[in-house]
Amino acid sequence: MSRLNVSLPGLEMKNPIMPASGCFGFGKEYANWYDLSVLGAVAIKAATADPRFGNPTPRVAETEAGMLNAIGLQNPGVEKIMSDELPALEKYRIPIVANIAGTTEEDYMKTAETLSKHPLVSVLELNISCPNVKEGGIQFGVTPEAASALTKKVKQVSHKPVYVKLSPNVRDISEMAVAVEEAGADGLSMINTLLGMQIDLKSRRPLLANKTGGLSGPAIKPVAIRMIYEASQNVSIPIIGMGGIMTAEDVIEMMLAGASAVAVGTANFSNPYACPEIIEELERVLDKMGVGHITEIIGGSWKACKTPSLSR
Amino acid sequence: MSRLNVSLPGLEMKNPIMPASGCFGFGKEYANWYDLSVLGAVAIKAATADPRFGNPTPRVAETEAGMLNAIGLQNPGVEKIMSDELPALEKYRIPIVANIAGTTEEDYMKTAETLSKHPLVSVLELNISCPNVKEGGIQFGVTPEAASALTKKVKQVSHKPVYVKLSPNVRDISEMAVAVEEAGADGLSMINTLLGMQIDLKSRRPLLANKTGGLSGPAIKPVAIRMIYEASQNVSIPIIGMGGIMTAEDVIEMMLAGASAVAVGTANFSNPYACPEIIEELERVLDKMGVGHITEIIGGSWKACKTPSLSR
Amino acid sequence: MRRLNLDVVSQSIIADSIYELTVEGSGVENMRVPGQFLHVKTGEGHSSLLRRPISICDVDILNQRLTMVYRAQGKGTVWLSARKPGEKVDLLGPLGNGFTAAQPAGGEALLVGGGIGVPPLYYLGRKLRENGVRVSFALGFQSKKDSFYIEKFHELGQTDVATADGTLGMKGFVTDLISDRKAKVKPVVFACGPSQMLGALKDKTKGLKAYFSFEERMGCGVGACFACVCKADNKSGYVKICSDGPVFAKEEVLL
Amino acid sequence: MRRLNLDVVSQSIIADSIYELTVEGSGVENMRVPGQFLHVKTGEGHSSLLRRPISICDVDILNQRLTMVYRAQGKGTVWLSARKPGEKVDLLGPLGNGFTAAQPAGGEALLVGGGIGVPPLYYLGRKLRENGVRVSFALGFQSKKDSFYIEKFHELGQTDVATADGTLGMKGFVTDLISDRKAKVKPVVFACGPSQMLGALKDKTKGLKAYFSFEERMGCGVGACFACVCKADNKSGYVKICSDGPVFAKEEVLL
Ligand SMILES: Cc1cc2nc3c(=O)[nH]c(=O)nc-3n(C[C@H](O)[C@H](O)[C@H](O)COP(=O)(O)OP(=O)(O)OC[C@H]3O[C@@H](n4cnc5c(N)ncnc54)[C@H](O)[C@@H]3O)c2cc1C
Ligand SMILES: Cc1cc2nc3c(=O)[nH]c(=O)nc-3n(C[C@H](O)[C@H](O)[C@H](O)COP(=O)(O)OP(=O)(O)OC[C@H]3O[C@@H](n4cnc5c(N)ncnc54)[C@H](O)[C@@H]3O)c2cc1C
Ligand SMILES: Cc1cc2nc3c(=O)[nH]c(=O)nc-3n(C[C@H](O)[C@H](O)[C@H](O)COP(=O)(O)O)c2cc1C
Ligand SMILES: Cc1cc2nc3c(=O)[nH]c(=O)nc-3n(C[C@H](O)[C@H](O)[C@H](O)COP(=O)(O)O)c2cc1C
Ligand code: FES
Ligand code: FES
Repeated sequence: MSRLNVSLPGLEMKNPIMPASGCFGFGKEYANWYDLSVLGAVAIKAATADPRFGNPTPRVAETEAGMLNAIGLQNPGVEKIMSDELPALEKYRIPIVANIAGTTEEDYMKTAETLSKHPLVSVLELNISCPNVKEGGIQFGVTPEAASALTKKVKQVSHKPVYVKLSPNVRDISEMAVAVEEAGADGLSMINTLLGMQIDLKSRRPLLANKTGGLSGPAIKPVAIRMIYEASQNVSIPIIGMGGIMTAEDVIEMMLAGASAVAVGTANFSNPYACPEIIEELERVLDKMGVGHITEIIGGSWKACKTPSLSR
Repeated sequence: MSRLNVSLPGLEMKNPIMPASGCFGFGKEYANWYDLSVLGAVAIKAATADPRFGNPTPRVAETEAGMLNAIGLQNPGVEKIMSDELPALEKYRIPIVANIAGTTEEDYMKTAETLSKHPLVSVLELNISCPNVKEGGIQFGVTPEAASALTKKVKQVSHKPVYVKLSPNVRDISEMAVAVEEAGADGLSMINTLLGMQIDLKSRRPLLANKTGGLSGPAIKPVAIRMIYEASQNVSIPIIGMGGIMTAEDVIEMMLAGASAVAVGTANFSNPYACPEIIEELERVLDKMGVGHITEIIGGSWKACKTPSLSR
Repeated sequence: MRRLNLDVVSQSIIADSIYELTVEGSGVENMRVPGQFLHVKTGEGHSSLLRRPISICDVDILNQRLTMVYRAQGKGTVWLSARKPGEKVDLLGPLGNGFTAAQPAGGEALLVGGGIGVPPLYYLGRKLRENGVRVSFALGFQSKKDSFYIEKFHELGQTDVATADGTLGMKGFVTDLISDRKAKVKPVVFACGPSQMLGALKDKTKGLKAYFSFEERMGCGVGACFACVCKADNKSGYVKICSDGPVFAKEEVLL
Repeated sequence: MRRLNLDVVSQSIIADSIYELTVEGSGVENMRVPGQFLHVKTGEGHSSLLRRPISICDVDILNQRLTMVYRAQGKGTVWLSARKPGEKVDLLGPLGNGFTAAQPAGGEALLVGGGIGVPPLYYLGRKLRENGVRVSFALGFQSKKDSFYIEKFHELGQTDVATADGTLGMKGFVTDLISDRKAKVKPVVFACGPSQMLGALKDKTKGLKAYFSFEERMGCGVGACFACVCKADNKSGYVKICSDGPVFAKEEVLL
């Protein structure tokens, strides 16, 4: 397995694959399907300071090669997560990426401080794409100023490295990436979902109760690849890439674009064994490509070639 | 056919379907496949002041339920378009939407003035997603200020109604829509393509010679629906909707979101008969929904119901 | 709870847009609880990312055969209805918690189904009868052309039918069928159907033990994504239909 | 130029990842020009939006049968390779301009193909022979396991083969095969293959009439989208491979 390990701030991963936040709960359900210790890491569902019930249903819809979700950050709150959920993950001995969300800076800071103290939490992942109630419904994730300010605040209180999860619903992703890097982020996660909608022809209304939802799945992969390609050339902190990964080839493509590790979200729903199957396949694809160690391909689409590439 | 006609500034269409700009050339190729007079209108390929050769190849790539293109606005220039291309469309007696592009405000103005004088041109469609060389590579389409300024300039010189084609690569689509409405636009076209990329695993480089390309097709439909839903509630000018339309149901969904007519792009490649087949199907779908006239459904997802909707 | 790749044995249309699909293969022998469901992959490649929840309609444990009855309505179920012998169906199952609780041993059960909620009641009815329970059925459909399995239910017990347009059985709703019977025998009620039906039934079954199977749009189907959450009268304030249910005591889920 | 929905007659694997697919039905009778191509829909639904350009390899006009030979490499061609008799293939065709110009009546033709560029030369060779032209072939493959149709070409005329690894015929490139022959008989050259091969061949065929079939990624396949444009030595400065070609006089397209 030594050709698959990657090393990011706070994350020593034996392979670059983790389930994406919100698509894997706190791990226990998929632990019924396979041994989670095969994973490179696990990103758990967003934690908020207080418990949240989330949005009314329907919360999901299917689109061509994608899906919309508007779960609304349902979670039992940071305290319950630490007492009831995290301990069950200890036995797998894999790094834990704790995703946090909130509606005010204070929210985020409280959750970040508390959660980052937990010994099982390896790093924080700041989900900055939620509506910011205080600033009148604007999201932290769509202006560099708000994202930078929030990152600074969270860095002040966090005891662990902080990854900032970028929203793709912006004009200039590099600007966002640079802003949070300068604010002290240890890494980036990208991309979160694209804002989308589906209208039900029968009711003639938006299908999701929340009206809009986040688009994920293979449909958005070209957008993710483009954004990771752009951002990775403008920052020197590592990127956890995500958006539409279904296969080992998708992992390679995203790492060539500039990701140092990847997260697999929607694919888990289509195939509960998605993560372990991708991990297994990775070796085969690297062999076919003649790559010695997976880290050699990170940013390979824009870096000068380290290993000779195959001719077309 | 009287239940399908829609009426927009400068566009009296017997049905709401037009092929989208850039996906139908200047019409003559698809005229070998069917009689173009069945179309509601036709949007022709972007015209620029001078001839343009466009980007190196490969110019297209396939993605899940979508495609990337980086044609680079290849066209013979506005003069040749008027002399060699437009006359051949006269016999179909359908409105012509003349798409224009450029890299400076002067470019746009020159093309707009010339083309809008041509008797066969019904309206102009301002493609504002091209790089603005003067302002240092920023696109007119991604800041409200630049879009508004350009719209004003073009309105001053145009002899025909002006539709502004919005880019989805923005943070706030309503802000863009409102800006161009205030600048005098007679209508909106939306959405243009999402910026995306594909990396070829063999060469380990971006597959498109231009590196990035525009993502179109069903993959982006949820984004288009969401943006049209938002924009249409914030402006009072009509919207020509586009982005992933493949079927008559997609047309209905987009009109429910707020479009007054629609354009069909990528679908033409998958099926050269896409437009006439969708037009034929529309009647059947309206029957199933119990809709008398298609205009009744425009914005139906957010307006108070005019016709009773079926129960789920 | 496994991923199974089953062989299509037969596919037939048994009512207007209603298909009966039988598949077989290893793993089916674990499908012993009526009311559990399957999460079925539809379409090729990545076109349909979300699986479709379909109830277990009947199981032949000995021959490892599983039957689903479903309506071909949208993209996924229409695809499923085109599967033919020689092809495979990829499904997760058995998922969720079925009609396990409070089987009225030796007693009386009333099974109430509406439309495409009817299928799981067949397996449940068979199982209850095997356990010596007297079962009767109240089934509701839109119209005669939508009805199915009536004869098969008759073989298990008294079966009353209501249709919205009166083309079969009584004209009206399924809830209209149960008024007097419940007074007499105090059956345990098991129901599956649209939420309006369940809402009406909740009132109609006051004083009776009743277990309802609920529907909600699903993402993962295994309890991880929180797509299928409904408010509930319990400690956490909610249940996940996919993993806590789909069957609950009627009082637990707040409709 | 129509959209055809043809029945699969047979599908077989004839070399490493190389399939021969025969389809039949109305519309095939129009496919009379070698070098024209088909634009083939692959995948179900909207998963694959772009059709795949595949050359006409052979046509049986009388029986309305059409044969394609292609390599299953990516998503679309792998899907195509799984089509079986009883299924349909949706294609547009015939598209483009084939090897029409300058058939050397009564003369001599040299057909040069590389890899998956070989198939259209079979139909061309057959047609030329029918017209009384003497044909010979120079075919290049990576390796013996990638080679196909050698026997069938032999039946039409002298056939020399080169493989990159020397496992069949001469070790080397297809261009190495033609040096001396061209000196003797001054054939008209028809070629199809990767662009490196065509580039080399351009030099090797100095002084000879030569027509090359070019490849480019396509969108529409019918001349409307400008995806397949190449620089050319003509008035407009470019050609569209799909509708102006894919076959051009070797001087016209600037490689
Ligand atoms: C526990 C459970 C058991 C079920 N058992 C049966 C059964 O035995 N027979 C049967 O015909 N139907 C059953 N259904 C309903 C069935 O899941 C839907 O009819 C089906 O998912 C619709 O898919 P589609 O491809 O036709 O529609 P599409 O419109 O293509 O579906 C799009 C998405 O919406 C979801 N969806 C659409 N309608 C429903 C619905 N009513 N409930 C849940 N999700 C929906 C789909 O699963 C998919 O994710 C059951 C539902 C649940 C929750
Ligand atoms: C005029 C013409 C005739 C051809 N004739 C044949 C033939 O007879 N037999 C044969 O095996 N191949 C032929 N090819 C090449 C064939 O089109 C590609 O191999 C095929 O499109 C690859 O599709 P895929 O699904 O395997 O790959 P994918 O990677 O899934 O394809 C993705 C996209 O890229 C395009 N693409 C990928 N490779 C090529 C290529 N080499 N040329 C053009 N487009 C490509 C596909 O069409 C599709 O749009 C021909 C190409 C052209 C232009
Ligand atoms: C059902 C669902 C719930 C999600 N919840 C969260 C979340 O709580 N926090 C977060 O940062 N991202 C969340 N995401 C976004 C994913 O982590 C991921 O960024 C996105 O889905 C793109 O990856 P994918 O295409 O592989 O799914 C969620 C996505 C889905 C589909
Ligand atoms: C090959 C191609 C070329 C295009 N060229 C243009 C263009 O010249 N001008 C323009 O405004 N939009 C252009 N577009 C965008 C389309 O008009 C349309 O907005 C977009 O493709 C979304 O619609 P679709 O998903 O139906 O294709 C082009 C799209 C494609 C696929
Ligand atoms: S469907 Fe994911 S939790 Fe129920
Ligand atoms: S592929 Fe569209 S012009 Fe050639």
